[in-house]
Amino acid sequence: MSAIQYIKDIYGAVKSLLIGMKQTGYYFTHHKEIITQNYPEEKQQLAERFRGEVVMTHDSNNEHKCTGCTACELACPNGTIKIVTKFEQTPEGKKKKAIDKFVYHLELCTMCNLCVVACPTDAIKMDQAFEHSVFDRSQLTKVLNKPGSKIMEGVE
Amino acid sequence: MLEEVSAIDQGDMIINIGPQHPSTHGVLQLVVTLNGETIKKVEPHLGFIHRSIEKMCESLTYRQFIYVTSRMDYLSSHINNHGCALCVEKGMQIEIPERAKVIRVLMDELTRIASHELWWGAMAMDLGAFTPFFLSFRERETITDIMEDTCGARLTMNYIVPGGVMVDLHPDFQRKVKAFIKLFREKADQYNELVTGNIIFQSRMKNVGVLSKEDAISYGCTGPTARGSGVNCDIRKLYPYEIYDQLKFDEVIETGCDSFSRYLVRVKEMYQSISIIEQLIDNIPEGDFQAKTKAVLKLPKGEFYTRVETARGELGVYIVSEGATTPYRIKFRSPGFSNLSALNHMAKGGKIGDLVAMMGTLDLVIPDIDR
Amino acid sequence: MTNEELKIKLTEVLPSATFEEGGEWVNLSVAPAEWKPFAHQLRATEGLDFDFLFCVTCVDWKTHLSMVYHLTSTKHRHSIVVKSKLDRTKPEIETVCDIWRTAEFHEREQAELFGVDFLNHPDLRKLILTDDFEGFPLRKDFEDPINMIKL
Amino acid sequence: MGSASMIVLIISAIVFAVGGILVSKLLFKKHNSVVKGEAYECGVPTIGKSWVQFNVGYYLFALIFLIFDVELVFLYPWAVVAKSVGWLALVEIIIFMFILFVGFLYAHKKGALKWQ
Amino acid sequence: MWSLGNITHSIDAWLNESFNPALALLIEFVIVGTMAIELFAVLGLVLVFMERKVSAYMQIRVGPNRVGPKGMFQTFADTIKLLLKEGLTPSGSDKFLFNLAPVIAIIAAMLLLAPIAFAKDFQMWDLNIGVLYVSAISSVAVISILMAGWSSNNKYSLLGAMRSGAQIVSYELSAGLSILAIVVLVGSLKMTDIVASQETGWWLFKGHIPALIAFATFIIAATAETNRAPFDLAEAESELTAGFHTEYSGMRFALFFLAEYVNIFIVCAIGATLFLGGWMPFHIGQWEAFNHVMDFIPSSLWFFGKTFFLIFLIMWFRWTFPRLRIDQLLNLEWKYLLPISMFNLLLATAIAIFGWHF
Repeated sequence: MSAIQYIKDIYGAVKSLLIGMKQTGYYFTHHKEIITQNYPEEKQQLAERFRGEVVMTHDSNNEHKCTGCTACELACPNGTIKIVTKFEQTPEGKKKKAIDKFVYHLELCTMCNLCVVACPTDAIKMDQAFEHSVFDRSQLTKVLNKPGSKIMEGVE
Repeated sequence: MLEEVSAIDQGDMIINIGPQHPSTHGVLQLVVTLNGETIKKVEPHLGFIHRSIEKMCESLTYRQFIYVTSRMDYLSSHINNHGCALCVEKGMQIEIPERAKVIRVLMDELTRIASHELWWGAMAMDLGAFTPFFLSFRERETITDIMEDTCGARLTMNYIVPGGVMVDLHPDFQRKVKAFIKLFREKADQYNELVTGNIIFQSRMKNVGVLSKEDAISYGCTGPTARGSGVNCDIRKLYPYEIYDQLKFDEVIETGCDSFSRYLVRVKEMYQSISIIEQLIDNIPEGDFQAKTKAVLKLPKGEFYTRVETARGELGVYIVSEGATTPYRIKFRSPGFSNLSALNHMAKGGKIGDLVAMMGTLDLVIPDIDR
Repeated sequence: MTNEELKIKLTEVLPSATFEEGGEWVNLSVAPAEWKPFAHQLRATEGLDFDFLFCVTCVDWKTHLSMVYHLTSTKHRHSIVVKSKLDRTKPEIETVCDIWRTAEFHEREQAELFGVDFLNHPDLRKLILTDDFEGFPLRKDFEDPINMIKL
Repeated sequence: MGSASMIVLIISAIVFAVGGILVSKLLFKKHNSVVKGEAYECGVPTIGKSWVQFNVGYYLFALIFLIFDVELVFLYPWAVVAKSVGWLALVEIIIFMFILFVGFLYAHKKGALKWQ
Repeated sequence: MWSLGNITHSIDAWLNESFNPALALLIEFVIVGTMAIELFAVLGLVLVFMERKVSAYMQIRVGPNRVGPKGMFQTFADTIKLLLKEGLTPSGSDKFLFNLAPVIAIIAAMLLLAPIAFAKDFQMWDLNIGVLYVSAISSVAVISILMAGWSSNNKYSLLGAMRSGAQIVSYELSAGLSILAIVVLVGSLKMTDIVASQETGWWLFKGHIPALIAFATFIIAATAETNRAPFDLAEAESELTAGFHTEYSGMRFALFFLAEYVNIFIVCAIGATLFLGGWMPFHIGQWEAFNHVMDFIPSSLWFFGKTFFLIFLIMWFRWTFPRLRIDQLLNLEWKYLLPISMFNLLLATAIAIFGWHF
């Protein structure tokens, strides 16, 4: 190793290190580059398509669109959805199948959206809620149809 | 076990790197035989998170099994899904619309950049520099935001369905991607100053983990790992799928065969991906985003193999179908598994610090290896 | 090289090979006993040069097991699929990990998931499963004692 | 305050360190278990002994250090008087350093400073 | 003018008036001891907080901001957490050495406080071989690391300790040589003399090139001797999980942690004393007015300001650079730093003898 090469090596090394320090020094002095969000105070606006959990839409008359066809149950890869059906008396006296309980296991759900795609009546959709942590796992098993809700008129 | 005892008698030290170790990025166990600081042997022990995805897929329908594959190589989950969907489409002979093809490729490349960004930060952290990790996450975050807008999820998007994509692009997509390209071009050069040019980084990576071209082929390495050894193995070039044959991009090949060339391949690949995105972003054709498919997919009897280029290398999807709604046997040829097998060969004679650098440049994602 | 030319060439190398129709690649079956010398020739023969073993799979056909090797040549860019039927009760086949080193890991994986015995494999310990694991999980008759899906 | 400060500092260091450990001992309740006592090795049992014969690489450096450190100790008194002695001190040290540097180059050529 | 020196003198005088000399001395000892412990505690709290904030701003984060205003009390909360943690002793370890190691680390750090001039006339022990004392005591620290690594019965710890041993003994040479360059210029090992010699200007400015080179080598060697990144091989967390203190938990870990930070403070304080004039205000030659304004700032502020500047520099290194490999680390010392600092010493001697400095 010649002496000139030796000095050149040192010069190059020091230069590359100083360039690196310039970068971190830039960020140290430019506080507006900070990207931290203080989570509970500053909540990020979630995307409208964000998939947080499955919900069933109810209108103001407490009516939903679910016919209990179990398309979503079949589409689900994890066995997240269990539909319990019952027979209801229609005004004409006919017996009609309707849902009793739409059981949704949030703890098994991977938010893959396949159930929403499979639903023929758009009864369920994905909601943006993401703060799902609870102390007891059983609270993650939800019944999506609200108590006393009925199927909407005209949905087959 | 006997072998290990005899090694100890020779004054060697056997040390476990993993399963709970900061540099294995997951639960990988490496049993390392050391002589002083010099590595004599590295023996990977896998399976800490083996979920037998192949067995699981045997009981899922062709629509359902795609989402499971997001959990394999979770950093390029979209590309995994892509490979699976391609295999199903090949079997069903579904022709997918142009728009869906372009969207898929765009998302593939965004995923690749996101994956490489994370690798870049993690790699720097393996070598002891913390700051690049946070910096790289900023760009990655921008990409995941774009993903979230369109796909509804940030990491395991499950955006691809057989026949196209699940939903159409978000109206903001083009604007945001363009903003990202601008940000990326600006910041990536800074990062090269901070990391690539740094003398310590270079000396840590140069002539470390040398894997010759022949060895790379013999060990079945693919992706940037093999391309760093001068093997041209980019599936996008060799066996183009979707619209890759119409795009202008270079297959990045470095012939240094060491960690630094693997590093350079990944860094340069990010620029190539950006150029692919630039070519496509203004030319997304109008039309359907999904082909009409039957409600229940049934692959004909036979065997189907497709491969895609994930961020880590070649992902092969091999479906054996018996004509039912579920695959009879499915095999994922994951890139990480083969790449890992070369680790012992590379690590011999290096130091512990080198091992960390090597694992960093192999870009191991443990669920991808374990499946 | 087109598939037809490849077939002719392969028949020269191994006359007893049987070809399967369909698929994008040449599909051929060999007997397990013939596999090892055939593999050597695949790797070494001029014009074939299969140097890249990219996938090693085993399929459980309930009556028998079948090993599937996907090979390609980085020089000529042609690929073949080699299959070999194994006896289900005593599946044995020679290892090829001295020809393609990637086979070492892939064979270990298939060995523990399907119970295939790769003869002369240098290190056929369990790679993924625990050392005391019983059974071969990817076989069709394997019943998992803990099944998460059937809650 | 003189050399007594050493004693004061040693005592206060011991008070600080031992006191800290004792205070923390009072504050937690000890739970004994075998697993807690195991050496940490990424969550798997240790293979072999940890107290092993170690590679000589580290010790070579310690030896060379010894030689140079003695030299360094010689330099301290010289450094104090160098200015008052004048140019003779410079000549002396050049000779001293030259001999040392030759030794250093010899060690370097022999590969003693190379991590094997 | 308000100064720490006057306060100590008046306390001393008052004590001697009120009590008999022996008791007064004892009370002084107690005061000094308590102050040393307090300095330790405060330094630990401040430096850890500073490190967190510096790293946060360099990494586009805000850092701790929950406990207290702007997260000021975060380290305080952490200390309480560490106090409440159970200190485990691995069953296979050498228990005596294992418990002794953190105490030694603290003693070594504490002893180094003695010759440091914190302000004008504010120094515990102005011994005439101050610099030599510092070099001597600072090598004790490596013993505690070796002890901790060896006694833990853990392979990571052992590797970390061995690395640290090789590293610290190597870097002590160039640290010593760079200090010697200043000693030659001053002609004394006494801290007060060194500070006094810089009244007309700091050695960094008036010592020409040799002082600059010596300063650079000193900073590098100081970073290495305190086991800081990029030389933190003894605790390289991506290789050895936590290196020599892998097995330490609770208060024993806290003591190591504290000793590390206090050591940083001390080497920076020594660096500030040698190269930046210690508590001496910034003076420029004949500018009387300017010098007078500078004199108005208390000497303790000057000292702490310079020290914290050097600490910031060392932190800046840590959050920018990756870690070196062990052989590269030793290469750097034996191939570059040692020959350079030897040559530099000759240069400094020539400058000192022929009086070429300002």
